[in-house]
Amino acid sequence: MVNLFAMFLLTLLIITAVAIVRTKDLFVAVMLTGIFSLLMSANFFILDAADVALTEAAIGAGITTVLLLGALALTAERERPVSAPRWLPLVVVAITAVVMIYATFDKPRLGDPLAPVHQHVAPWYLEMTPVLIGIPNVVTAILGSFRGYDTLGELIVIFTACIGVLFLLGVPRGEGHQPPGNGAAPPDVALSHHLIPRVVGRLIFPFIVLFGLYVQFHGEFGPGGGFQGGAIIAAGIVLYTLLEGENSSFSAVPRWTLVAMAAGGAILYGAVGIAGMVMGGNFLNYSVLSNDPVLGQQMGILIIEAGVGITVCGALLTIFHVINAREHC
Amino acid sequence: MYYVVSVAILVTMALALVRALLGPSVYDRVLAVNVFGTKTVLLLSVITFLYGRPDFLDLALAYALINFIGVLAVLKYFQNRSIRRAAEQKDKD
Amino acid sequence: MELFGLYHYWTFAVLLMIGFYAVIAKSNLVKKLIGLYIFQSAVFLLYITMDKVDGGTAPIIQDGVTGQVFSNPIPQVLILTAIVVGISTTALGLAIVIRIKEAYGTIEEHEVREMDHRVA
Amino acid sequence: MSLAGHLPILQVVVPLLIAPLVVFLRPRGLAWAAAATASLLAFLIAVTLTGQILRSGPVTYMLGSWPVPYGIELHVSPFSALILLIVTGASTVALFAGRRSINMEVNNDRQPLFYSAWLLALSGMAGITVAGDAFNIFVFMEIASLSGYMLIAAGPDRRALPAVFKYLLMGTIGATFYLIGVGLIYMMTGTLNLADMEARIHGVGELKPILVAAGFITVGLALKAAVFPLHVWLPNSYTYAPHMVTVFLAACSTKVSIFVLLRFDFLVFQQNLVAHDIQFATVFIPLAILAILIPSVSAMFESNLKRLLAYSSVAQIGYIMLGAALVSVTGLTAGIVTMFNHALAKGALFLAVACLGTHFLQLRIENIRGAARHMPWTMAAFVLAGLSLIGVPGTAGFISKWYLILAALQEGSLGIVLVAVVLISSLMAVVYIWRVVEAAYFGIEKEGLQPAGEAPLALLAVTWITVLANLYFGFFPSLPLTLSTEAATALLEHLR
Amino acid sequence: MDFFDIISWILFTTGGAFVFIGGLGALRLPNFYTRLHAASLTDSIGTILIMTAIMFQAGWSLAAIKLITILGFLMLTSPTATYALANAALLSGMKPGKPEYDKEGY
Repeated sequence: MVNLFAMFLLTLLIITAVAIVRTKDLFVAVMLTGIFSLLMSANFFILDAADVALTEAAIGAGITTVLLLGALALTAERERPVSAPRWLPLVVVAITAVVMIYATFDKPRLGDPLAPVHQHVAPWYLEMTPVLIGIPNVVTAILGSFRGYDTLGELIVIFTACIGVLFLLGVPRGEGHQPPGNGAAPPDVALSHHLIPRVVGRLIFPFIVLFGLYVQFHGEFGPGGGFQGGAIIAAGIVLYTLLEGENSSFSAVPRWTLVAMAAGGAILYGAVGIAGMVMGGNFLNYSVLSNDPVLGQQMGILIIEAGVGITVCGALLTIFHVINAREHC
Repeated sequence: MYYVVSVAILVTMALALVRALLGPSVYDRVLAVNVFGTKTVLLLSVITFLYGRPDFLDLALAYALINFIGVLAVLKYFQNRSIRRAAEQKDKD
Repeated sequence: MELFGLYHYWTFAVLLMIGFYAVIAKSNLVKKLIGLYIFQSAVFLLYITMDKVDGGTAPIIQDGVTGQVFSNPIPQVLILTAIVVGISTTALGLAIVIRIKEAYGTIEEHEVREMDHRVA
Repeated sequence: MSLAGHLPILQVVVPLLIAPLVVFLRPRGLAWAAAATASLLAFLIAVTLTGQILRSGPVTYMLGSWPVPYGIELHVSPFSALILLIVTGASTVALFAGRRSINMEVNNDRQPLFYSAWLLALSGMAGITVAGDAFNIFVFMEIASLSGYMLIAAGPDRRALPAVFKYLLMGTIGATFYLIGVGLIYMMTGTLNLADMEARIHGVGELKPILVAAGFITVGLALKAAVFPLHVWLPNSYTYAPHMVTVFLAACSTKVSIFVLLRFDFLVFQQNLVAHDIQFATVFIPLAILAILIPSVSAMFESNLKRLLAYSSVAQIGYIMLGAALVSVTGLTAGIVTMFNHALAKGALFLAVACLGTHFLQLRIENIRGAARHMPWTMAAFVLAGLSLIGVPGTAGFISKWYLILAALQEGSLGIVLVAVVLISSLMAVVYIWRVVEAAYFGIEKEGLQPAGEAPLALLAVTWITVLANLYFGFFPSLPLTLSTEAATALLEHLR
Repeated sequence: MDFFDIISWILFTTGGAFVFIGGLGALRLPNFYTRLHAASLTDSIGTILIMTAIMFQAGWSLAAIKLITILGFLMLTSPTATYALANAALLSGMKPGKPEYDKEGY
């Protein structure tokens, strides 16, 4: 029965995707992207990927929508029609489609416990995580320790995006740009005169941050961890900024603090890795951090998850603020 | 019984999607997205129990939160847009 | 069950194509980025689809419950990473689009190209 | 474990962790100094690592001390050592040469971010090169690409922006294709470790997904490497990037992708897919021939100096693919040694162009007429590096062409055609280099465009060091040749 | 089937019905404000009913507390979102009950 649900959701997913591509109104496309992301994460959840579903919801449906809206405000809202027929893309797409469908023929059946994916490495992780690391969430164990190097890399990826956006948009506008309305850019009017959203927003803001911290530090036991926690806290601060305006948000958390967070989290992660090296193990070996290797692993994972959370939060907020501030400069 | 309510929610999601596709005004679409979001929260809550893993209710909470922030972001966008348009209008006059 | 499994893979293939088409055929730069987002999401679906085991549950071990079958955690770890990579690419792409709009006054690829030809 | 044992990871982590710190170094000299030091450190590590490998064979490193295939493994082979030398060398050379040039093109307050991105690009490429895990390659590929986009977007001309956007789209499609391929292989084998993957594909009965995976990975990486029909992002990106970024990226970014491509195709697919070597050859030999000839023609008619050299880079990638497509030890050696020598030649050429760029805003052939009179050292360097690109005996470029011709001649009648292609394209290279030289030495200066004098001393000195390296490796090619031959033998080991 | 199950059944069924009716209203009613009205009211009551039903199933546990939190959260945010939306539409000049405003571009 759940399978039928999943098929239904997948069908909705395809319809949404087609609609996104067909619509000429970019605002509509952004709204549909939000729906697309929610559908995608519901599907992930049905397929047993709780951590991924949480991340997709927080990052895909939340942050991406906010960023896209920020970009739309700075660019254009409608797509202009192109007259020339585009047969080449269709041919390329068709060839790729045929290749993909060809590949599906020999794929193992979905959910087959004997499929090679479930044979080689995966059982080892499921079996050894309680022994070697001693935390219930196997995803966090792999993410933090067994494949911790990937996670470090990915932290650096989002840090790169953060400094990239800062680099591109942190400068005064070039020549040839005419701000609307006689050079007077629209002032940053927050939603401050909307009384009801503001009261409600203020009421729930602390709970969002609290919930973010819970997700951050509960990651060893349930779905959650640094990415999700960081993204949720970032979303909470985005809410605050939307309600109270850029300035009061900056007086609470200045921009340089955000960049420092983005860099500091990555450095914290690397420092844990180097500590492992100094104390006689390899890079990112947490077992040597404490006399009891299992405790060392748990400590290591806790610290690096904190690093991940700090960087993700700082980087996402920097990106948001830079795009948002561009509108009002 | 979880199935009955899940089906109702799924059908509603489909209806909301149709509304999002039809529009016609942008507010209709935002409304549809909002309805879609709350229905996802409900669906997720139901499925956690269907799967017997109520510890995943955290996800539903996160969705509810994200949904709210999304709607406020859209609202802010509308507001700035109307300011922008007013300014453009003034330019033309 | 067989159909169900294939349906997931076909959805992946169809989404991939839709995204790919948007990236290469659309002229609007923001639309291209949204297409890229769909394109990447399709790949996430491929990975997550392969983690499912019959009768399995999410790979979070519950206290006191024995004999549970768990789905494969590795694709989930990989996709967690890939999602963050995806948002990073989107963010950087949006920043570039905003700069293009400021420098050229348009975000349509063919118009940008025409303006460049006129200069060169 | 002693420090020497940690070298593979230090190679990546040193620039990776210095990069976030550089963001906070406000006075601009400091950011540059930190970046240059980190880059130099990385180069020294690469040199030490190469020595270690030449003495005692490939080095591996387990991250987190987890056993393979459960943890992530780093694997440094002679092939990776060669690529590491190119990457870290190019970065160091460009940084030491380019302070003045970068000051001219990137404004002060953005420089810390710029140098941070530079180090990230460096560590991303180093990370790809030492990785022994398919997914890890993807992650570091994204680090290298994202920081690369940012570096190119730093170009002062607004046309850099559409160029980099195109690069971003094609690069992401390439990376995503790679990810699909890795996913399919993972689906059939259950592992991500490259060595383990190689062993386990043997046991896979149904090969359709593997075949499709091979296709996706090859196309994806070819996109990133700008192999001929997929090169459209490259010319404009290189043209409008800041000069020093062009030096850095032109020398190594595409080569890293080719490195991954060759590793996948030869180690993972070649011995497991039936007749894959023939498929590989039939696809790539014609492509390589087109890739050598068509961009060379484009270069002959191009008047923008940097785009001219960028087209020539695409043609050189054709040489590398041609060598690899012959699927023989000599062919692969030729391909791999071409990577090294082309990096030297093209690095020197772009450095010389950067010297010109300190005085000319528009680097077009008609603008630099008579430049040799005012900048004799720069133009002399350009000529020597150009000779290396053409492949004149006594320069590094000759070694690669010579090996390519040797490899082609082993192929019998087909070889004659290939030799002809190589010779024709070398003649084309003579033509496009000559156009520049002619304008610079014999052209009549345009009014108001005379340069004030030579380029900054640091830039000129480093340019000449690179040019002399071209000559040195032309006369004493043993280091790159040894590494290349070992790499080629290792890649083909399983096919015997 | 015990007592709680019966209550859950009843709540689930009515909740599901409300949710469905709300969806139908959001699709079929003639203009934006009526659609908003239909969707938001049924949204609230449907959420209350379904969440309570699940709570009866969960019993007194951590899950129940989480459910109460979610319910409280939705009760706060969902009407707020509705209000904000209606407000934005009104400010943009879309007058209730006039279908000619019901077109694209608003």
